[in-house]
Amino acid sequence: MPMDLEERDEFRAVCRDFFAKRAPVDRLRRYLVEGSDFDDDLWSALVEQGWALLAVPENLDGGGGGLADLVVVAEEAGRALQGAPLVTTIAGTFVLARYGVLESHPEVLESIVAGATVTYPMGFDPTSLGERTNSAHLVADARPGSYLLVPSDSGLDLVLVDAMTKTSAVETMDLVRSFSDVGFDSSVVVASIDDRQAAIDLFTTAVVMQAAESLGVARAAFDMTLAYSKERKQFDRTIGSFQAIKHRLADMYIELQCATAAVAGAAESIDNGSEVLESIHTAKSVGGRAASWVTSQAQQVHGGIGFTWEHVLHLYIRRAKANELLLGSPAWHERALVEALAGEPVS
Amino acid sequence: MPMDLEERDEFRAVCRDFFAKRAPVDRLRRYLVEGSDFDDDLWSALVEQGWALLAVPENLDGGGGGLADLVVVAEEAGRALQGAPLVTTIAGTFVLARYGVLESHPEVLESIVAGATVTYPMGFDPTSLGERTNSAHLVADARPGSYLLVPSDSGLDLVLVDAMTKTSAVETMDLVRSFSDVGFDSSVVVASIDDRQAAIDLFTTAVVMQAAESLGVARAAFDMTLAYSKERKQFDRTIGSFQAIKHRLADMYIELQCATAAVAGAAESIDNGSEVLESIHTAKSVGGRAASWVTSQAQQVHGGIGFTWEHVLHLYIRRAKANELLLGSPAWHERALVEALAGEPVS
Amino acid sequence: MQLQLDDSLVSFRDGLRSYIGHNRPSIPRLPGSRSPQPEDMAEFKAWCAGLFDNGFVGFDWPEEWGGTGVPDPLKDYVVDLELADAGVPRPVGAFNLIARALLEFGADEQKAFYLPRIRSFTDMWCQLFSEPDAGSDLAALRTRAELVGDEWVITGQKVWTTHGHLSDFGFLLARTDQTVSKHAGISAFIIDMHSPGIDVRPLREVTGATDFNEVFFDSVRIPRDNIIGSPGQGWEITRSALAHERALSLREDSVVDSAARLLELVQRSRADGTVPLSGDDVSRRLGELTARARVTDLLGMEGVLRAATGTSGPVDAAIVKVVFSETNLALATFGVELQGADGIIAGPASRVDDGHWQEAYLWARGFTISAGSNEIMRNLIAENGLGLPREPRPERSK
Amino acid sequence: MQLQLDDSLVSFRDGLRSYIGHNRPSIPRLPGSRSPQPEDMAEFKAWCAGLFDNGFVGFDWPEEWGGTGVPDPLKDYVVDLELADAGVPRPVGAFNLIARALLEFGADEQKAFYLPRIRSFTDMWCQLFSEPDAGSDLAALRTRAELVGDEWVITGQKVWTTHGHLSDFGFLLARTDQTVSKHAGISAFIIDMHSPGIDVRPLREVTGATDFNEVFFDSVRIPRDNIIGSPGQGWEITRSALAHERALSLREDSVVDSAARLLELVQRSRADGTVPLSGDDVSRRLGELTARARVTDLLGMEGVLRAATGTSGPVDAAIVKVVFSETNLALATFGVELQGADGIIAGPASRVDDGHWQEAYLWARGFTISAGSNEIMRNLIAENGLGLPREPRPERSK
Repeated sequence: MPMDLEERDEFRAVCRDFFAKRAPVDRLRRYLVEGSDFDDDLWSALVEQGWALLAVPENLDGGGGGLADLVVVAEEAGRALQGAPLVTTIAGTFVLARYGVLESHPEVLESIVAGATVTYPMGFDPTSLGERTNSAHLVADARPGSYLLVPSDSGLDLVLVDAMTKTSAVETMDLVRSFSDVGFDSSVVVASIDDRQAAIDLFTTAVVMQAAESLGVARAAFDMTLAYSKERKQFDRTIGSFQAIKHRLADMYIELQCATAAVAGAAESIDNGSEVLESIHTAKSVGGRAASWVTSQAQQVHGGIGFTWEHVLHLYIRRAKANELLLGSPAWHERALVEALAGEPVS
Repeated sequence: MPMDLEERDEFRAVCRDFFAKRAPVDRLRRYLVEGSDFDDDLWSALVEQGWALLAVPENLDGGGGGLADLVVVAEEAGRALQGAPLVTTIAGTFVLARYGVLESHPEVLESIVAGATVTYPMGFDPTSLGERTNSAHLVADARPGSYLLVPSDSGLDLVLVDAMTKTSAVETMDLVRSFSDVGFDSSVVVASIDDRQAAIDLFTTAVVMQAAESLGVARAAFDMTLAYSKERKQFDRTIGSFQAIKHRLADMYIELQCATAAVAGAAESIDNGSEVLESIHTAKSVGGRAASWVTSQAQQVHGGIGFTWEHVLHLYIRRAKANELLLGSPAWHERALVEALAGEPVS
Repeated sequence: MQLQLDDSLVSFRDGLRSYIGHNRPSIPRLPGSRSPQPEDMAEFKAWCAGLFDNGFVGFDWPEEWGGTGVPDPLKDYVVDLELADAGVPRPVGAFNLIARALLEFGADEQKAFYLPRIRSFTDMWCQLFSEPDAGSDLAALRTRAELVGDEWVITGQKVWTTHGHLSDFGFLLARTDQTVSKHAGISAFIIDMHSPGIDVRPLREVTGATDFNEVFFDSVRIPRDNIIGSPGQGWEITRSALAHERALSLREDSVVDSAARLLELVQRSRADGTVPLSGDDVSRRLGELTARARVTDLLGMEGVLRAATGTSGPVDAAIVKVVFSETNLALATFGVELQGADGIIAGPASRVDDGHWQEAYLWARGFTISAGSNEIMRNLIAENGLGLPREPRPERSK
Repeated sequence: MQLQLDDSLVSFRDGLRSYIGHNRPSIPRLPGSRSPQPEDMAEFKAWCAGLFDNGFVGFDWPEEWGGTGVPDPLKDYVVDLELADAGVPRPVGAFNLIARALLEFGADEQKAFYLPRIRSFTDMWCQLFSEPDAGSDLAALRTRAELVGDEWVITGQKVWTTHGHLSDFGFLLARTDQTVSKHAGISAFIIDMHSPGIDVRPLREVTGATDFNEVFFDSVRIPRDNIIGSPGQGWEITRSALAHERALSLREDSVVDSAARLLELVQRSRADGTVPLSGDDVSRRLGELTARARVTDLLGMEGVLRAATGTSGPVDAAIVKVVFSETNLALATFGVELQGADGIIAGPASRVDDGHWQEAYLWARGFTISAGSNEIMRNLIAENGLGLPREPRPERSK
């Protein structure tokens, strides 16, 4: 069901509206105080209304979305900095669908329809893949009942996180997403895709969805900053009337537009199967740097108020930086882009 | 005769005054039209008044300047973008003096006193030194009668450029300094210092003098730009009243102050013999980048007028970039700085 | 990174390809601001006229004047792309701008005389806007036009006039009223560039080449009817014509091509050791710049798509301009830097690309300054795009 | 990178070293904005008093008040350096600022009461300047002081008050006249922080730690004589006191130390493979940052030398502030980035430096914002240093 431009704009509006109602910033504040964990109520709503099933093929009663559509959801999820593992579940399901696992393993599909989440380790890149392993580092939002995709040089293993797995929490900069290291034995492996390309596909899909999420994070920080700069007065002028601030905001906006184009281009590349590596490396280089820079500048423009714990801005800064470092840093992707274009390592 | 702060300020004023009178910008324009070459009249005046002999020890009737004083001359020479090979002659003489060559070879000293220039190749760095060689690449202002210092792993050879040497001109970005490749045989080698440290000393001295020259180049471009921004009106305001331009100029000034501190620090380090490598790498990293950036920004602020051949600004841009690339790029010096601090290669 | 073309565009493109195949001129394609050689002008004009005749250019004009009346930014984009890929000249000069001005504001007699000449590319046109004291602030222009009897008498100076030395007609902005605020007193004219009193002098740029001109007007007389629209309407006419001007720059100095050229250079140097690379961070920096270049192209394509669907944002063009010009500068700078000390060697003696990167470095500042400096672009983005308060404008200060 | 010290300074330094050796307190040295633990306050105050007593601090005060009357920035610098190198606490709080204000503007009774208490470090002082609506624009402060009978009644709120929860006295700016332009209506006061109606609340920052306070004043009454100078003189007093404040920040968060720590981290990772470095451009980037850090120190030392010779420029301090804070941010950012994906791991679980770099990254923005945002600094440099036209100021707009 690839959408045309107009449909996609409508879809975006629906997404934004959903998160604005179900995952408002105040909810975020509450999670800050109570500690970071999974937003169960929100996840239930997302499952109920079909958001979690957007990447499930249409013939399996899912949304059948291409990545060009799915990145819209990821971006809006980032904008809301919502606390449910929607982005990983969509990306993971997308890859499972591509390799027919949802059809060959109906019990997996059934669980996902019933609300099981999908996740994967976020510290890997294609050069760090090794032999098939029984552990995963820096897994986002792993919880009993989650499906965990474990990439290796041999392909992908699908693991059910349950009482048989050993999950140890890892404290990170990102206060509104939980991370853990997971250990397991073969008894919990529910499916295996013996194809290295599946691991690469998980990586490219996850990178694009992450870049889209970061774009949303940066857009939210930008919107806050633009509004603040029109409101806040210093020296009897709104600070947005100072040319230094105007040009800063212009630069932030330019970076957002660049990231937008890069994310859309990468999603289309995956959908079309053309120049996939070149496009996702571009998306992470431009988008990863943009999100960190924009959120950091947002803090500078906010001044003291943006330096307080109570202001939500730092949650966006933290997410942008964490995403920048996970799934290959921009520097890693930049070298990989040159290698992909050259067809060989270049130094 | 190390000067104190006040003496050095006076010395700087004398230098600036000399170049303002003897090497004004109009002279530069003339050289542009007539083609780039050595400014003979100016050189005669520099020799006559003792500027060329500032690094000759006092006991040999020279100025006996330490580098902390000599960089002042280099900076002011850069500010005037004057056409005589003063910077190389001073740096070369400084190294010859350090190794006693002026005392052991009175005929060399005599020639220098009479107006012979000293020069060296500008494409080398300590990692590119090889076996003793009979050629030199990218030599600045080589001409019959010049002394050429040729560095190698074995030390320094002092070569007299004359009819026996083969000099071929190299066209470069730098329109007011001539470059050539020089080939020679052993008959023109007038002295040899068999000590690798002498080649290193030539490098460190040349880097600091170059950084000082670039600083002067950048200061001149900055001064032009500051004056222009106070004069030029657009939208019924002087462009210097726009905050974007004000902050740009502030940033340019900050970079100049950083480069100033770095150059002074490096010159003192050589004079004191402490942290020499660390200091010269710092000077080239900060100073090399600063000069290119400041001159390039100067052009942006000047707009169209600074993009014309007739405006002298591009001569400053060209010199800053050429200096940046010669004698080790900033990137090379940055890696070398880390290596010097670590005592081993670091990757 | 290619636009997906539908069937009708594919057929349009194939038609153009075939046309180029059968009619390829012998003259070279030149970068955006370079002028054809005088001896090539006849063939150049004939080639451009053929593109009009065969519906590849000017198809958007009203049917009455030889077009289809249907603008199509995707077709424009395809034309730009194909001409560039085939390495054949594209039509240059101010013909597009003046046609827009005449179609919207011209008198019937003006349309009847000039529009057919534009389609047959009988004349070369130049644009006479910028002045030494009116760069970013175009409305500060001082060239005067005074009505004396039945003629306008023009006195003043223009600068940065592309193709001025080859032009038959100019699209001139001049001040007809000194008493009103800056924008209000400006009028638009057509001026015969062969009129007595016009002195066109080549202007030398930082690279040493001459691509532009200064144009001096010493009491140049032109007929009263050569004004476009009414006196004082010049600003409105110009803004409208510029708004219709297609962003042609995209394929002219492709930053993706530059990045690819740099990669080739780096690979070659690995093979034959000719380039003293500046070190092991080359790959990362090249990757960052390549990503930036690819995004520049993506933004440009998105601009084309938005124009095609009528959803262009008010500052899309400004954003592309800033990103393109700054990426281009960064690429050229890196192209020089990665040659190490030999990066100072210029011209044919240069060991790499015949000194291309040294010249590109000096040239690149032109793009961040001209066609609205990037400072002006950032103001536009902040004010028109983001709704931030305006800088003081001349209207207010007079 | 060390200042060359003359004989008298060497002997001063040796005296201090010996003093520290014999009197080292058991409490820890803390970073600039961190407060001592309440249980450490007695020892902290005694240690600070000893530094006064022995002529290491406050030697520049007039002889009448216990000093030598001779300021010496080089001695100040030596003290900063030695206390830092020895890892012993330096005196913190607003004691220095209030002393300057009293020496220049205080009434005789105020001097007689407070100055000896400052030298004996009887009290901890805080500075009550910033407010939620008066950040960069301090003159916009709203806290009011009204004279009611023989008392000033203070109402309002301050923010970012360092050591507020430990302080005995505060140096307060409040508005005493609403009818005049912003700067003119401000007065300076000494306020007893134990007065009824003062509510000091810890403020949590982005890192999750609490280092500052909000201070609320609900009709707090202080004696009429607690005003410093005359009503409306507060701005002048503050500017003068701040101008005398020594730039203590230099050794507190040394960027050269940060760069060295990063180099160590990189070397360690090569040896044991614990740090997944982000790639082969690490060495170049680290070199660039190290060079920047070394220059920051050189600028700071130059500042000390210029202060010592009375040749300080009007914007020297602003330049050091910008260069320090931006180098510090760049180093902290790089410290996180070179850990790759594991750079997100925070706290003691972090494989590198116990999460130091993650916290440093979040904390670093504080320096580019506080003590005059870097935007304000750049305005200062452009206006006071380069003579460019001023931004519209509140004086003009009222």
